[in-house]
Amino acid sequence: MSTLPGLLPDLDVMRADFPILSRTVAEGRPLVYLDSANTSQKPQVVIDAMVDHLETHNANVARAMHQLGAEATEAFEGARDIVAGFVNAPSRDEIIFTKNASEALNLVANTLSWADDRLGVHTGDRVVITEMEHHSNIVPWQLITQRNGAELAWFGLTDDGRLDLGEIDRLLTPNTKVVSLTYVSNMLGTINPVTEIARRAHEVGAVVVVDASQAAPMMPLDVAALGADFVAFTGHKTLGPTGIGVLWGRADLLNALPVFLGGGEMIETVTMARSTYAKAPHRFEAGTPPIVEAVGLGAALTYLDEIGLDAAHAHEQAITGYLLEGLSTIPEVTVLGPADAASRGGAVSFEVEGVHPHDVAQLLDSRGIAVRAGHHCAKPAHARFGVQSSTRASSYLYTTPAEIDAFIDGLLFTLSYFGIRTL
Amino acid sequence: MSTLPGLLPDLDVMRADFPILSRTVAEGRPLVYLDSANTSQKPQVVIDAMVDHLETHNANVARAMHQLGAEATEAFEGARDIVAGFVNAPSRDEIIFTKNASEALNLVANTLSWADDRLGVHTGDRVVITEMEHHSNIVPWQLITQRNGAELAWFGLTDDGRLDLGEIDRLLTPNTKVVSLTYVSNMLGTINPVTEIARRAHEVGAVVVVDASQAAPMMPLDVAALGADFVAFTGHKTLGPTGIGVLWGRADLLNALPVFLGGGEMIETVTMARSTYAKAPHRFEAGTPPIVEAVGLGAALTYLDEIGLDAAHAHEQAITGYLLEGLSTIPEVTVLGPADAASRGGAVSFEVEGVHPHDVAQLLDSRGIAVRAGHHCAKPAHARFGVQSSTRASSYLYTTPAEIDAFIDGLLFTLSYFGIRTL
Amino acid sequence: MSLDADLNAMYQEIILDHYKHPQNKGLRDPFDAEVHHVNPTCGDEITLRVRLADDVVTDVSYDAEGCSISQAAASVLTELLIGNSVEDDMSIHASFLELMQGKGQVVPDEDVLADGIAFAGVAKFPARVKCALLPWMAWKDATAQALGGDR
Amino acid sequence: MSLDADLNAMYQEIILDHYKHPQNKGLRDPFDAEVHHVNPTCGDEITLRVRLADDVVTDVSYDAEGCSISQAAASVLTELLIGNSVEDDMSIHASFLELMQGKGQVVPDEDVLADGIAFAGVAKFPARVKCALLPWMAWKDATAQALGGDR
Ligand SMILES: Cc1ncc(COP(=O)(O)O)c(C=O)c1O
Ligand SMILES: Cc1ncc(COP(=O)(O)O)c(C=O)c1O
Repeated sequence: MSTLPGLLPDLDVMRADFPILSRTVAEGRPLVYLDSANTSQKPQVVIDAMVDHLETHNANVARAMHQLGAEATEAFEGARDIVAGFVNAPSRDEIIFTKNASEALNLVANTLSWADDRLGVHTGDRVVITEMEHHSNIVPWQLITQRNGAELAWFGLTDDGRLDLGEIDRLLTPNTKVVSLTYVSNMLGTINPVTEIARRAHEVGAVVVVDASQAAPMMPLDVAALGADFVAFTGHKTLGPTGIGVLWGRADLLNALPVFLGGGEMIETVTMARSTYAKAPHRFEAGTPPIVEAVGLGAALTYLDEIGLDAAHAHEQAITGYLLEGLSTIPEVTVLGPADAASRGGAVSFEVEGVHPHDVAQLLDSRGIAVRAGHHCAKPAHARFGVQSSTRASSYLYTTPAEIDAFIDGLLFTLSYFGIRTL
Repeated sequence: MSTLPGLLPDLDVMRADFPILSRTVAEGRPLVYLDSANTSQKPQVVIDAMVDHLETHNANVARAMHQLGAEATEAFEGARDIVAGFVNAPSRDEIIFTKNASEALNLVANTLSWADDRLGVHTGDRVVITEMEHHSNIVPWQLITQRNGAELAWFGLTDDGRLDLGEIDRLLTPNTKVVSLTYVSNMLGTINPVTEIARRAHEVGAVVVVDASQAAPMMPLDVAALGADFVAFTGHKTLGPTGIGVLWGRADLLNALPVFLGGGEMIETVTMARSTYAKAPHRFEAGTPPIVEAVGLGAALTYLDEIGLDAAHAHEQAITGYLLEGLSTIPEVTVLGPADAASRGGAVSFEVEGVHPHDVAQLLDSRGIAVRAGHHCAKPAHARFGVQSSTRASSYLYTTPAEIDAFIDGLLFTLSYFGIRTL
Repeated sequence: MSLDADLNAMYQEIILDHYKHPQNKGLRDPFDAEVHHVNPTCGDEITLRVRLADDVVTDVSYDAEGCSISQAAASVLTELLIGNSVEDDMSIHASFLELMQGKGQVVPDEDVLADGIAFAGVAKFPARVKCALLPWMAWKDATAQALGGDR
Repeated sequence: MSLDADLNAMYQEIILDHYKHPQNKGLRDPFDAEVHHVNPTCGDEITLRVRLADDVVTDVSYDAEGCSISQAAASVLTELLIGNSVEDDMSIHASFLELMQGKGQVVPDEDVLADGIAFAGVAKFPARVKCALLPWMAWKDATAQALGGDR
């Protein structure tokens, strides 16, 4: 079964772009990497762009008047242009480089906690999140609401892993200052109706923050059309390196917010007694930014754009459909989250009756198959479904149907190893 | 003049480790890179370690049970061991990876601003810094003292660019909660008597924070002996990549502080209503950490250790001495900061009578010589000496006497170009 | 040794037996200290109680959720530690810790660790060492609390 | 073109002349708006005043600290802009902006920019474009404020 409708063409040729995919693990077995929702692998062009930068153009940016400095600045700010194009930002100045998606979300939460009454989250105000958030979109809001005496509320989930929108009127009240939610769940795979929720949130005057960490890698992301005020994602899941994340924010909001971290180039002028600050994006980029990481991310997003996000999404859906189909043939397996591939991303979490997720992952690893076991930084979503942890297989644009076959075989082997069934 | 006492042996062989140093700029002229206080160049081993990681071992850390995950975790946590060794930390758990030195300093400032009365900086408390700090060690303290109604005070500077310690009794009062200062000035070059100041600060019960961004690259750093409570430095100035910084902190203090950014692996457990947090270092590492950057930094510090920090320091002093000697032959040049190489680092800022620093830097750049012009993120220190900006030449362990000769020649050319003197 | 052999070394019969038939599971009264430990990476949890009398560990009981390794480790722990002096148990604890942190290089002493020697194979899998140690760290913590008199 | 030629193209005689003998320097009264702009990267600063009467720019005066390029740009600006209608000046401003952002590809119109054409060579040096634009951005801001009536 190697020609599913929707698969990317020339998959083998494209896979050759990813050096790690030709690696063997577990004593000579080919690597079957099904942990891309955790972090993606990197194509050669990304690695090469970083090497070329470090070997030939390395210098600090903005500050330097010399040729290397000009080259490094052009590479870094060029990457900002690429990111702006990738998310269809109205202005390149709305793209802020952070260290990862988590910092981007904390940046928004903290600056809102320090903002004036109009924007700020203070006593008696409410922040709304959802029960399917990654810890990185829960903990920052807990911290600021606890600190400022505000209230944290959340959308619950339906049994098939979708947001319970029946609660929307109860949740969105005039004192709701922020609605922050994930575009695509990293545990359940659910794609949320972000635009509709943003519209409703804006009716009550709330600021809308979207965690697009799982969406950006695999579907077209158009911040201008999305209707949100802030969108965060992370470099290492979009074929780029670690050490870089992206926050897009509406320019007027960014410049109305107080600053976050202080130092380096985020200033306009500094005296010992007081300072004034630059406008976005530099306003929020304290210290030396992730320069070589931006270069890598720029190359990664260019590569993704060449493949095409629509094509990547179709591939993801085809593979996920095939994966769900395979899992449905194993009665001991229960999938968490929506059952149809069309309304979900490529992360599929599941339980295996009688075998703990760690043990599933360990057995699969012994066959060269990399999956994740645990709570996937989504403890509340696990608690909602009465499980402490799960196994997660997550595909990406380089995943082949043959790898899914190997994974399903591995699960059957696992069941037999633990005596749950005989092969 | 190519054999100064103290120079590193086999300098040419060592320079071959740095690919960028064989680059030409300005139409075929060899690159003379004198902007290392801004960012250092990277040896091949650092680049290779990063490439090998990305091509062969890339995975997310801590969370992953599979072979790649184990390899990535070992590489990342192995880098923490290397850093702990590099700064002689009593425990590896005291090493926190941040995105840069600026984040490290902001981390300390913010968590102190949220801490309980004993540790925390609140109304009526005082924070002491110095007039020679980099903006990254000024702005964070301005932000938290303004927010919490605390007072910011600072050591002034003597005319030769040293801390005016005569003010120490006035500055260190029982309500002084924090003393934060730079080990080596990035503008004046001054090496500060950190241990002595830390001792005095501890007498009044203050927490001592040291910005070692300029010290770590070029002299032995022993946090156990230094007497400080927190020490920050940044990866890209110590031969490592951008996107990573280091905060060392005393374990008891780290674990007594509230958390900084929330999300990812900094938790112990999360429910929608509340969370509990991991111990240091993970407590302060929200989200996916700088994994490939840690690998690069580990390789960089290993390389530095092989050269030996004592040898690097001797080289720096020899080159700086030679540079100061060269500058002293040009009457139009006034050096800011201590005049003797022994009590300073490798950053030398100066004024050129009649030529603005931008123009100096531009002219030097046309000869392939990279220096920095501007305020070097130290506006207050410039203001102290009545100048708005300066030109800074900063050497490193790969700098040769011949490069200093080229730089001095370039300055003479600049003076003649602007008609200040004839060659 | 091949990877499948490594796998079988980790999932010894003894471990799978303890996993399927855990000993001393379920929280019991009376107790002197109770602790709750979590493996933050994977979410494995244990609540563990210790009862001491005259410096003898008279009971250890627990309730736990987790993988085969952490479950079996808890079960083996109770078999090994109940009924001995605190001092002896601390030294058994030390031996188990040494075994688990030995990266597969330490040869366990069956006289000291009994069924615990089955965990030798786990020591080769860094990600799983934490699983095996979860109940042991909880026991040490609870015992310290009980000795400290935090009743 | 060689780099030295590039250098000479940037440091035109005209620019060095204006640098050494700046026109209209020093703050003057009366004025309708005053602004203070800083180039955060390098610290160059300018305080600039604009006086308007019946939509004519009757005076521009300034006090500035900075490099040859930013100083000369301020001097040239005053020569170009004083005495024209606001509308004409806005279009001169647009031409100068276009020249500076043209990466050295835009051919300047001497009829519009007069001495300003000397800055064509600066456009090849991205780091210096900001220097040349500092006074021009300040002038635009001040004029907008004067027109907005923020006296
Ligand atoms: C003394 C000093 N402190 C702090 C910093 C900030 O380092 P980073 O920009 O990597 O955060 C620098 C360098 O720019 C510095 O020289
Ligand atoms: C939905 C979601 N949000 C946020 C994050 C955090 O990203 P990072 O760890 O790069 O900060 C992740 C990934 O771990 C994620 O899947």
